[in-house]
Amino acid sequence: MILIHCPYCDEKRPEIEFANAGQAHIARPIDPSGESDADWETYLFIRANPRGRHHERWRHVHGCGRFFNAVRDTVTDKFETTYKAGEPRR
Amino acid sequence: MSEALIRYEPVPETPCVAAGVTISLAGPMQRFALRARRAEDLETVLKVRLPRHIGASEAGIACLGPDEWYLRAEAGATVPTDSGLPVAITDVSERSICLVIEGPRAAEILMSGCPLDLDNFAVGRATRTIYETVEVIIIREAEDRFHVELWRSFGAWFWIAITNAASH
Amino acid sequence: MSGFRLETGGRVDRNQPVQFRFDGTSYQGLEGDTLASALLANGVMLFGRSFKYHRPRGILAAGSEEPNALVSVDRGPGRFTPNLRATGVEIHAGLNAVSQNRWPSLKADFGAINDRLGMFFPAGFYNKTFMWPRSFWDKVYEPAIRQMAGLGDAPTAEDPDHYASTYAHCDLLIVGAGPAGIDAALGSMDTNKRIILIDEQDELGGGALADPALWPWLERSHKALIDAPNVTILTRTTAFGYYHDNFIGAVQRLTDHLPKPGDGAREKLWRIRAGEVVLAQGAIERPLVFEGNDTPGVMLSSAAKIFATRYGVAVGKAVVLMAAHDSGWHDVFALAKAGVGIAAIIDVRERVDSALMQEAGRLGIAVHLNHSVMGVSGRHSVRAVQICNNDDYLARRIDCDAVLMAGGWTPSVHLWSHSKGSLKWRDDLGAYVPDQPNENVRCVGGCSGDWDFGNGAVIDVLPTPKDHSRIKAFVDFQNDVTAKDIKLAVREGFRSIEHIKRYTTNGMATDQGKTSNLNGLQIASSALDKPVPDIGLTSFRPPYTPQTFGALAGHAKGALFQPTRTTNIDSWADAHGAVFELVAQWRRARYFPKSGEDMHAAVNRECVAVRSSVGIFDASTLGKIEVVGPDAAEFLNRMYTNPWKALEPGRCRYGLLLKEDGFITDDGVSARLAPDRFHLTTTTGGAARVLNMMEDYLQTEWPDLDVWLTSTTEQYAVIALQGPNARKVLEPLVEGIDLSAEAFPHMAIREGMICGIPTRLFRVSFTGELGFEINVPTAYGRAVWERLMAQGAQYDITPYGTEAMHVLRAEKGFIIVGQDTDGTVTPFDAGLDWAVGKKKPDFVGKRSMARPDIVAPGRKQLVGLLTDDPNVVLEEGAQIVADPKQPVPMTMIGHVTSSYWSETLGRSIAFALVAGGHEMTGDTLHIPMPGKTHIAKVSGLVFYDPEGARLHV
Amino acid sequence: MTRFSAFSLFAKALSGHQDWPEQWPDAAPKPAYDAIIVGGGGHGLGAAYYLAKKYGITNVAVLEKGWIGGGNTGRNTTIIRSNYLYDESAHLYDHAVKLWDGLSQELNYNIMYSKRGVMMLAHNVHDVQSLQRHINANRLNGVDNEWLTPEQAKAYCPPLNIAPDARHPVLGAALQRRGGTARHDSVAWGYARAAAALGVDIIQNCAVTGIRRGADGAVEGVETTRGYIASKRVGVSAAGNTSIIMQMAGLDFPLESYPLQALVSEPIKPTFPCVVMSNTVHAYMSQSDKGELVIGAGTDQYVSYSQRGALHIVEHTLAAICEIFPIYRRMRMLRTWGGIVDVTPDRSPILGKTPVKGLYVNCGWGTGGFKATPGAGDLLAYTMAKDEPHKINAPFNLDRFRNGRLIDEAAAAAVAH
Repeated sequence: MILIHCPYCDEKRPEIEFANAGQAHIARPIDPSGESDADWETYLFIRANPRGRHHERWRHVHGCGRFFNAVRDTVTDKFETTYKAGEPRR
Repeated sequence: MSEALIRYEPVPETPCVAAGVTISLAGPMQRFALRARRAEDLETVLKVRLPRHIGASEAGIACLGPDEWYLRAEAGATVPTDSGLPVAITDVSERSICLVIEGPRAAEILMSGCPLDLDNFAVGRATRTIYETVEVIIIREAEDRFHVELWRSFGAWFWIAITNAASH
Repeated sequence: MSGFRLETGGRVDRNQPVQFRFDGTSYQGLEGDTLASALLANGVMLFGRSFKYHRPRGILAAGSEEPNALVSVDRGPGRFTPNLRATGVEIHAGLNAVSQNRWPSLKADFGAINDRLGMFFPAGFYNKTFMWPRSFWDKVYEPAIRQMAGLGDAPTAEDPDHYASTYAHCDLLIVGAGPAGIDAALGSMDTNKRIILIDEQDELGGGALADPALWPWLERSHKALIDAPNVTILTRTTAFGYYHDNFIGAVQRLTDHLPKPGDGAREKLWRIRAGEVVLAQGAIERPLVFEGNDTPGVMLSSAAKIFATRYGVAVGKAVVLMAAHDSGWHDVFALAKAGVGIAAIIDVRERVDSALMQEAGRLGIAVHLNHSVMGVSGRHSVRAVQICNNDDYLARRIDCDAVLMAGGWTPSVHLWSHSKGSLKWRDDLGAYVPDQPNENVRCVGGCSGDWDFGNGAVIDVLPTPKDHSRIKAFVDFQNDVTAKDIKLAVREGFRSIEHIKRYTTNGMATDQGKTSNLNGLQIASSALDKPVPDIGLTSFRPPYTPQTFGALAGHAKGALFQPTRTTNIDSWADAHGAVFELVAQWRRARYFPKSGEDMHAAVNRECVAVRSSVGIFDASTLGKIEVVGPDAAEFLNRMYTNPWKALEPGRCRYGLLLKEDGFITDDGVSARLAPDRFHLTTTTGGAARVLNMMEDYLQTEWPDLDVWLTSTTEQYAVIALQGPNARKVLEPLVEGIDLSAEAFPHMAIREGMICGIPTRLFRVSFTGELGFEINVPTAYGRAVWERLMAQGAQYDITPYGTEAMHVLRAEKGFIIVGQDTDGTVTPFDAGLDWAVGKKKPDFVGKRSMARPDIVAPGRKQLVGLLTDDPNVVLEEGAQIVADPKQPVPMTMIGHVTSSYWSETLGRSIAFALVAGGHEMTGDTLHIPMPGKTHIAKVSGLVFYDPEGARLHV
Repeated sequence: MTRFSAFSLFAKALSGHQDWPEQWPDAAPKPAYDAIIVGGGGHGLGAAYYLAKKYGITNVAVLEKGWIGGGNTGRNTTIIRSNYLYDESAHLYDHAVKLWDGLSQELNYNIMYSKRGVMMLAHNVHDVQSLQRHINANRLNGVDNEWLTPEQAKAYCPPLNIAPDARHPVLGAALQRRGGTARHDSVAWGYARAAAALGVDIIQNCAVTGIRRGADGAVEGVETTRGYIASKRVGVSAAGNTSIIMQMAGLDFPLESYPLQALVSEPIKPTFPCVVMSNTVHAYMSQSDKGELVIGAGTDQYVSYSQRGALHIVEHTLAAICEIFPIYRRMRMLRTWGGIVDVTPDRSPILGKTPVKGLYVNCGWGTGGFKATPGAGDLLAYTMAKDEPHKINAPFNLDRFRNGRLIDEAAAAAVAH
């Protein structure tokens, strides 16, 4: 059970308080109707799935309730950093 | 007429007494979920001071998140719910029950299913967390007394789980 | 010396005899004995039979690495446990142990024929045969293989014991309470650190327990640690797994060693989060590989020392040591001093430390350097060994009744490896030792490769004049893997150590290769002519030793397995004979049978009651979300398919929610209480999912909106009052709300009082009748329900369950998300075009509905289905075809999603998803079922009161 | 190739098994091949075998970064079944089941396909509806799958707890009698040996580091840790690593890789006669020929290549097992391990061509890849040989994520109201 630093609570809390919410920094297009089928597919389904440095979202669902971003190494499972939603990509 | 209506609770009203710990159901109380971008707006509406740090609780108000507070007051207490300010005040008085876990083994018993380090959980701290798979709000009222708030429908399960842990 | 129990010595209590049974024979041991030491003391050498060849086996080790001596222990009904290591079973009065994998008896085992035929069962033999004739595999070969395999028997009755679990936190966790672990604990004892000290044995000490000289120190240390308030000592506890971020799983055995199980937990799972971890797990001695090394009486030298010094038991009266390492010599010296007869010391090395030679001489022990054991006489016990000179193979015989193996040492790096710490190979030790840590952890003592056992030679197989391809020299004792099996694997092209392991099963037995991995590596290394590090190391994975399912499941048993959520009204339904169904986490009343009624009869009665008078239904499980803030309407407008901004306070609206992929995920009727306050409802199963989805969009896509979401599912008990007489029942109990049709129309909400408590009263209907949904504070749900029952008695008010609710809504053509939709259905497929805001530029899922396949013709669409035979109620899930005559595989054009008998209509009705269904009204379709193909015609969805006259009264 | 048989085993025994040849030669890469398969698991080795056997392309290399069968082939719970709901899935998996039958004889390698029957439990009214929809669809698709009452289910699998007061009572079950298990390592080795005998090079410890494309964008070959290898046909069958390899060709894929744990008990005498799966309780179990109870656990919630699962997953899995089979509470967990599973948005595989000419892919099998091994191998081989998908795998293309024609078995199971 990994420990995750919640940037809002500013402490490390156990994984079972959190829900992973997939890849980070995939913004919903402002005007979806203007998107091509290909662009829409990319938004919906295409994922980086890197071996190594990965930007992902978590929600401290059984805590402060906030979604936030994290950079984690998918090979070691170690977090590099976590930061609040809306902050620039790290 | 309301006094004629019986309340039905999901857990026994007689406390569970085990070695070093007593588990009992707290009486009815008023509960409000408070949400706002700026704490000041809520303070203006409620005329009370709000704790600013997540996990802090003062005068019955716990800060659970950056824009979320949890107010508990004695039964019958009311607060203004409508205001011109961008705040959300929602009555959740009957959403939860509160179990009082008291005694020298209180923290130990809670840690049977709660993954937090409650030895290092200061008096006055409050947080939403989890007991095995059930979400709870834990408030440390005193060195040897915790309040555990959980949604009613989970009450029966939680009662068996926590009293089991207490009896071992 | 009486039997094999030494006159003096050991930590057993000689004043506490203990009676126990093994294979039906009664024996006497002493308090403090393990089953292994007690049986050895009684001269028992034969403990079990090996996995594949059914060879007689004795004791190899004295600890949890034991591969041979597996027994079953029977503590009565439901308390039968197979595959326990005799070296770990503490004896107690009444202990009843039996040997395994033998028939009819341990001494005369029929399966031993496998040993004679061993030459036909090399590694991987099963891949090479049992293929012809083909039909024999299922019927003959496989059942036979399975019957031969397996060790002990399976339990056959439910385990009456229960198990506990807990989380624990500490600053310092020490695994292993041998000298190194104890020193680590003593060293930090006076800090303010919270320390947990774990050891798998019944008392602290580890290796020190076999060294009487250390006992006084051990006693002092033990007392100091017990007195320290910041130290928690967990004995009989195995740290079995090392997980992310210093999270360690450990199981504590609480009752197995007691004469009676008692009613406390049998085992307790400790889930420990540690600041720092110190691993002090020690090292395990390696066997030597030679023909006959599995004969009962051949064991690790360190084990013999433990039996003598800790348990006061001699493993033999004339003992031979076969050494490749100094440690064996020291063990034998200790044995000699304890009064065990030593026949000889044989060492594969040409020379050893002169001090060892002198001590051997002083004790009058014959020594044969540069010699090896080439054979062992005796089948059920050792009678003699043949040894030979390593150079000229000159052989001689030495009579003896036990052979000790000192093959060097293997650090126990299991947990270190779980934690993903790296390992480095040390040629001098012939072993892997910890290198770089991956967590805040360090290794001390034996498991770090740091010990004072002296030196040794690293060898794969002892020299022998015999043909290696003909002898059975064992590497993995339990799985019967021999040196020649490993060489065969290499010969057949298996070069990776993982391949060799899987092909030969070396290291895959219940001891997880604790005594076999390194010897296997050495043999493979020679066969491949590659240094060990080049052929890799099989990865260690939890658990360190096998742990019970019960302990890992913890307290999650029976009612505690998963919460069953119940409403405030559930207790009333229970008291009134409701039959329940489980929906998501909830239990809901499905129907309320009167005496003699089956479900069909009860549901018919309940439906008729609602249509003709009034019914009452517990709708509390519906999800509820309070949406509050200036941007509430804007937010809902973006989430739901239909428009929300124009909805007036006091009015309700049906909301349809899609996932971004355009498919229906939830629906519900919601009300606007005030310009900035909505009361949403969701499906029972969707409540949590919908709230999370809405929070996601709100927090990450539209953080600018001033609106907040609060779950109010459990704030309100919800009672649906449905039927022409609903208003009459309600009226006398309500204050402050005008219930008249004019003042309180369909799809409206009012706030007021009922029975003196506040209520949010919805006028809505999922039945097509005049209906109300009464929201009251949860704790009063049952009380209000009972008032309504009393008030409705004059109208024969009828409680109905989910089944009748399903029928009533189907008669009206209302869908149920999750039953009539399945995650691949769009609003158009479901005939809900009317609920999609045509003018809205965007809402969640809108763009996906424009994708090529979603706008293509021929999609499955929801339609009504009326069977030609009105008495036929189709099976839900039945498949639909256009042409019933076609051969299998048939082309299926749809399936039945909902199907009921409608008492009101006097016929069956059904919904179905049918390809192009919306254009097929009136068409005839076929539903092929076993034995009969049903015929039905496509219809609209609304079967009853299509103009909705009954609603607006 | 020495033919395996009781006779050859007997003959070799007399010579102390000294002269068994290598089951497959440890080949070194040649400069060029007619076809390259990336990934030496069951699927990839199967594809190489069928390319050589059915489609006459024998100048084939299988490139494995580690040791063959070391990925998910050797890390799964070996369940075989084909009772899927949608026509596309049913046809895909039943194609595999038909090939499983008789595979031991075809490969002259006993892969121990055991038709023990796969039973799926229904615990609530919604499960019952869902399983009956499966049974009806399977029947019309010619796939065997039958309904059992709780008593019939208990008769078929005596350890099953059918007490009506259980937290998740058993309301019935769907049984596919042709379903069962096979010996996972043997499948990889059997295909390797048979493919090598037909001329296929099996190259281990050879990791692909790049994909070289020509001016026209078509594949020309692959860069590897053992040098460049040319081929105009490259099939990628590298579960857990597909995204990384596809990115070498400039393709982003609709995949995410999650850790999946499984575990076995200590071996015991025969006690569990079939395979039982429960989606509601999240547990599935069978007993291996060796006597171990083989148990599938869940996936962790985050993307990871660490093959290191979490303890709470195992806790929940064993709690579920003890709930359905209470007699096993005293059994002991012997070994746990982790695999990496590629998961697509609709949890169905991608098997066919890619936008890059000459590059073919077989991925996204999630937790269900083993059962499809022979079928996936055969269909990947067909697609590579003909440069077009077989009609069975045609629906499992990449385009479906663009046009919305998803094949979503999990969604079809839906959620209760």
